[in-house]
Amino acid sequence: MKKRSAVWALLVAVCLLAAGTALAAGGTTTVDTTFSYASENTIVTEFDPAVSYSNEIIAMNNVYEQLTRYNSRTKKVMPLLATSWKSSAGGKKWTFQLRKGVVFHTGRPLTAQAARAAILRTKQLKSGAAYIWDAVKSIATPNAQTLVFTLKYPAPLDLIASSGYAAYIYDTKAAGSANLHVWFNKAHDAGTGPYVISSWNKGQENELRLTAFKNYWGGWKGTHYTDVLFKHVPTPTTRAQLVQSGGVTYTDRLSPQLFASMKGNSAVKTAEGTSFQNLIAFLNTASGPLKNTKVRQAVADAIDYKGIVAALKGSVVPASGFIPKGLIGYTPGLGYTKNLTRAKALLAQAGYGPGKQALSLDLTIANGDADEQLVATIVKADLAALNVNVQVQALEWTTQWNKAKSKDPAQRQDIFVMYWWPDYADPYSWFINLFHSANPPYFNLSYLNDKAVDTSIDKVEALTATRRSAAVADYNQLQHRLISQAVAVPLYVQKYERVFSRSVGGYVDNPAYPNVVFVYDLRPTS
Amino acid sequence: MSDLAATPARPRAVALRLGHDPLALAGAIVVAAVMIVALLAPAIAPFPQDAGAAVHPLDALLPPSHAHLFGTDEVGRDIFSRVVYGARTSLRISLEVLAIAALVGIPLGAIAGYAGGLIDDAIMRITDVFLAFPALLLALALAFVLGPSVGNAAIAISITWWPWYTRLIRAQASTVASSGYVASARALGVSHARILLRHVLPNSVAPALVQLSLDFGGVILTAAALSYLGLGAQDPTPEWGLMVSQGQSLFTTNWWAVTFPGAAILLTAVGFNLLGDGLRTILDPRQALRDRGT
Amino acid sequence: MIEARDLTVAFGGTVVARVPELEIRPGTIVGLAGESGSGKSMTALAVLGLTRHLGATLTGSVQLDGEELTGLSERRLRHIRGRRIALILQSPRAALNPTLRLSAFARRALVLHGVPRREADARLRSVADSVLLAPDVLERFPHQVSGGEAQRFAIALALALGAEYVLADEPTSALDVTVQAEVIALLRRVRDEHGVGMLLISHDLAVIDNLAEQTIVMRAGDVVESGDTKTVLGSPSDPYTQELLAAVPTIAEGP
Amino acid sequence: MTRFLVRRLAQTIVVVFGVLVVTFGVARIIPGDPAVAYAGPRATKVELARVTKEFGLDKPWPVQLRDYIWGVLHGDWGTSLYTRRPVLSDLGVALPASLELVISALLLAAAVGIPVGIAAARWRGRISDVVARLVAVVSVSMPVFWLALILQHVFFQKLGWLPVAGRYDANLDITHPLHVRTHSVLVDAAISGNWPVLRSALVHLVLPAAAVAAYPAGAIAQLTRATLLETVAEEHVRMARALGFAERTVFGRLALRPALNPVLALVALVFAYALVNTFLVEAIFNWPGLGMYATSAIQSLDTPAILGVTLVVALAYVLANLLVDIAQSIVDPRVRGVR
Repeated sequence: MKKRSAVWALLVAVCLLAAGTALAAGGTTTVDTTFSYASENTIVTEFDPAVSYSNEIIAMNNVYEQLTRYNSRTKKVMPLLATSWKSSAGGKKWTFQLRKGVVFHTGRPLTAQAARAAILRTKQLKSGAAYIWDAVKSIATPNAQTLVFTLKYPAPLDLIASSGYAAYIYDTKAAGSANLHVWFNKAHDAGTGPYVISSWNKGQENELRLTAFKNYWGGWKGTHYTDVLFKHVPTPTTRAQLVQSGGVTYTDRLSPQLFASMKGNSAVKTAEGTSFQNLIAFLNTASGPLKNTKVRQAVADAIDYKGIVAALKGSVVPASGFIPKGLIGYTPGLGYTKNLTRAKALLAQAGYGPGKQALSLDLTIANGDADEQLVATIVKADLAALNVNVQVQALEWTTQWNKAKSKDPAQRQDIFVMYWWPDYADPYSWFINLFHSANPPYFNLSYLNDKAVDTSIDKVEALTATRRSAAVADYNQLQHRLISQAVAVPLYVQKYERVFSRSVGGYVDNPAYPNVVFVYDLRPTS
Repeated sequence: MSDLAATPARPRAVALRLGHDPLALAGAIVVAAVMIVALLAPAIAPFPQDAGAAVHPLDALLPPSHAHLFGTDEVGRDIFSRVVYGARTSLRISLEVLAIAALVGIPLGAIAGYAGGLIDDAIMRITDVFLAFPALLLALALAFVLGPSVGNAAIAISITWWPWYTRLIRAQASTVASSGYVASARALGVSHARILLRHVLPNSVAPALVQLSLDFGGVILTAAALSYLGLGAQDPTPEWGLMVSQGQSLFTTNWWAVTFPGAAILLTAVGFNLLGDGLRTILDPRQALRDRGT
Repeated sequence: MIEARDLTVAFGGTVVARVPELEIRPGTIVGLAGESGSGKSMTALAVLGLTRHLGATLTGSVQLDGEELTGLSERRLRHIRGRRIALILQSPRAALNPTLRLSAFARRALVLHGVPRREADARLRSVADSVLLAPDVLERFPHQVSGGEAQRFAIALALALGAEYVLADEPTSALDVTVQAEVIALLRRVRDEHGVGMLLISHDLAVIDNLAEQTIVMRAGDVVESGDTKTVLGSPSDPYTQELLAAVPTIAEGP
Repeated sequence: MTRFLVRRLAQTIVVVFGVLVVTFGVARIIPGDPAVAYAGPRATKVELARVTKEFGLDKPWPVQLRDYIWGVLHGDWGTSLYTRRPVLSDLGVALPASLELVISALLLAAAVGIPVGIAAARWRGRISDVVARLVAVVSVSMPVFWLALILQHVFFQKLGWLPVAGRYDANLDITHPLHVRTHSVLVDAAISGNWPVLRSALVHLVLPAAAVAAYPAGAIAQLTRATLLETVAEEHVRMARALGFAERTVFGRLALRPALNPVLALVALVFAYALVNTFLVEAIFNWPGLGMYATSAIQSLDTPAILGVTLVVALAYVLANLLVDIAQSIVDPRVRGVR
């Protein structure tokens, strides 16, 4: 070969040489104190702890803390920023004692006045999960360590205060005179948690990095992870290979097949568990062909629920009603089953079905979620058999949500598929958010406007604190009504399937905080 | 400059000479096989309904077996049947795209080459503009406007494909236009249109025929790429690119969901490219000259 | 002396050139006449062993001063090509590498045949002067020089390499008349002053008559007549040669 | 030379103007009121009116076209609905990553394609020619996304030689933080002499570059073989052989240089094709280039971002064409008159 191409060959050789040496260098592993979390979605859409209501929960719960924390295993509320609390006056007055020696990341000490200011600001902003504080009439701070809540109606405030959303305690004076919301969204934080935000670059693979907060009240004795890195890795196979090769410490949901293949792999540990997260298809009761109840019921009867659960290969369990097992109000035997003959009859009455007028529905799912794509494929096939053509559109979450909330009903989808999980371990969140009427729509994406349902929802939370059995009866009756009207269709309850590096010690999955890993509680081993 | 435009050789002679080049012969065989599979899809596919809307979730992801030659996909559909019907989708897209591209591109090229001057320049600049737009980005816009589908993907590809033919034909047409017999025809007062139709086009079309055969592979690859990105075929249409995209997350655990559709794309594209190369050496004497090295 | 015996060049089965006997002595010019496609060029390439590159098969013997060339290895043959036997082609500018300046191309050829770099430039310039080539012409690219200049450069290069024999394949056919005369004069000087033996291939009998002492006439690959130019062109015995002569509008008088 | 450059530049400007007009046209036909898309569905009437005026959406379209082109030339490519940042600054981050991938892919393709092309031409008709032609045809016919998955599966999953994805090792961010200047990791690491990051970046580049390089390598090999055979049949090669030059030199310097001219032209065509191929490869290797930016823009119906990507890819193609024309006149003096 000639001199020129010899030069080219040399160039390629250099590349390969670099490959070799890099691998050798990568070999030596000291105890890696960075916990890297590979997430399917982008991490942060909102930094303001009062408003945050999306995927950033997995980071926020390592930066901010609540008054209390719910332990899903023991089903009890544990102390966190509050060391003790008691309720009086029939559950309408709650007194919390704050932990001493706690400092915000801004340096200011945690006082009752600061906590009160945080909760009131969250309540006033009225977005995200702020509704959880609706029961609160007023908050008093007799001294720097004591918070006294007066409620409009009895409510389980200790449980509410443990919520994964809108219950963070933060320093409202963090931005001084500047606008706090804008200050937060410049990737700043004012929490009390074990980690501080150290860098954020949107759209990059290594999107968010947290680093240890030196004077965290829990202290840093023993071995802890000093850094937390959140990576956006959309492709499931890439995430699986990263966790297997030690490229990342932890990955969120993989496809059922990938998870099954990981179980036998010695390089990783796996953990499975039930969750409070279910996949629901909301049928548009306000506009479009599904406005007709018969058509909705036909759609609900046409779906092959058993087939969906089978195709997801053990990563999900069949749903029964809207409340997952493990929460009060769970009603066994309330699930749909495929009933083709009834579906055909109902469609015929509405003038659709095989041999009659074709029906076209559009169904939206979140892009990049393999399970939702699979469900859409099966639903589309099931309905195609009934001369119903389902147009599937996979969109970015915020776009899918904005489309559903658009002012012009014609723009809204017929079937909206999304996951739901409670803000705190209580069924109330499904009903107040998903089925209570609200204008303009927020999460009530069946656009249901049913007075009886609304009044029943309004009184059930208070009942939970006072007469629990009455609350359970209400939830039961509510679910029967919603299912018979085919307002929405619960498809399945997800099982959490965790895969993480063998070097992670002390991992406990807490379904009350979906996909959240409390990194401080873990012990890195070599 | 002697007139190098090849008069299209008789088909029998072409087939004869194809036989001599082993690679071209292999290409012809593969292409014939793909066409037969596409034509006789209903007969060949064991589960024709799996190419449509049928799903069998209980049989999801079975490995290749006697019953399912290529195994089943994540909703239990027989992959072999879908790959067979996929041949139909791919050939249909290629025919659609190349027909549009040839019908628009060739006449424009002939006019540009024949007219020369300002018209030529204008047409060529427009061609350059369209060449600057990759098919993918136009498919993106179309997917917005009309929603992603096989048809819209075909339109997007043809919008960015016709310029190649304009460029190809223009070069050929300008040589034909400058040759003696065109000048004499014009001297006899023959109208521009007749000259274009009777003289310029027939003598410029040969390279386009060669390019058409080569482009079949190219269009199939581009269409598969668009479907892979979700801008082309939508479920349940059996399209190879879409099948690779759907099976992608299963690659490490269930290899067959991705391997067979991808192999089908590769095999078909190789077939058309080999056949195209073979045709080129026969229809384009200059290339033949090059190959013989005299 | 170059001696070829029973030389045949064939592509696959078909023979394109068969020369029973060819002798080129130093200081003499052998003319090789015939219509295009009569195998004239193939004969020249056969002498240099270049038919192999075209995929042709060569039989018969070619001797240079008694040394058999057909059996030589490619490496040994390359020492002879250019250094002892040079080739001049029909379209002079096309025969020069388009991406190299004339001087650069010449320098590579001279260095290839062992001429030290410093001496190569000097030797080329002196020979260039002898063929009336201005130094600045040497610094140009082939497409920037005239046909005549390119042909003169080719001849200069042959001389610079010290070639004893030159195989000229239609050296003047692509040139217009005035330049043709210059090149013919130059070829005569190369024969007379440098004692170079030459094979002059042309379909133009006037050029052959002008320069060549001996002449061979070929038709469709076969030699139909050979001998002194005066007898072959003066009173041809073979009917084909007579036809050729009749076709030439004017016959230049002999030297 | 300058006359040729001026004419070529004029043509480029006309084409760029054409590209701008077409992009603007495409923007107009995309449904959905940009103001609503930007202001958000819950925006009040007043808010919508303000955004409409600010975006100038109420003016007649020729005026809007003029403003659009004026804006583009002054760096105002609109604001992305998804990242809420100016599209141009987003592209400033995404384009270097894609360019880094495309250019290294093209270099790899040339380093492999040209020698294969030479070998095929040199031993024409023999086994190595048939094999080379077959390998070239397979690489040209390879669906790049499928190849990427296979490369990742073989070289990472099975052999573990190369990293699975990303641009460089994440924990280097702590030990050897990279000073970002151009958003091209290779360039930034080289400038700041950050060898560990450079080495890791090179290693992470191998698989994605190989996937993108498949098509160009095959195309370059095929064309090199064809043009080389054509050049070798010309008179000047017969003369070179008659002067005693060895085949090695003939197929190298003497014939290759003139044969490279069409290969250079091919590089421009293949550049655009390769740039689009990175769209298919980036998601698989988690490479934050134009592809990832475009895919997220598609899913969030982010029109300004889509137009930004369309424009930058089109301009990159036009620029590549111009650069190739200039390179051609340097490589081959016959092309446009000598320097």
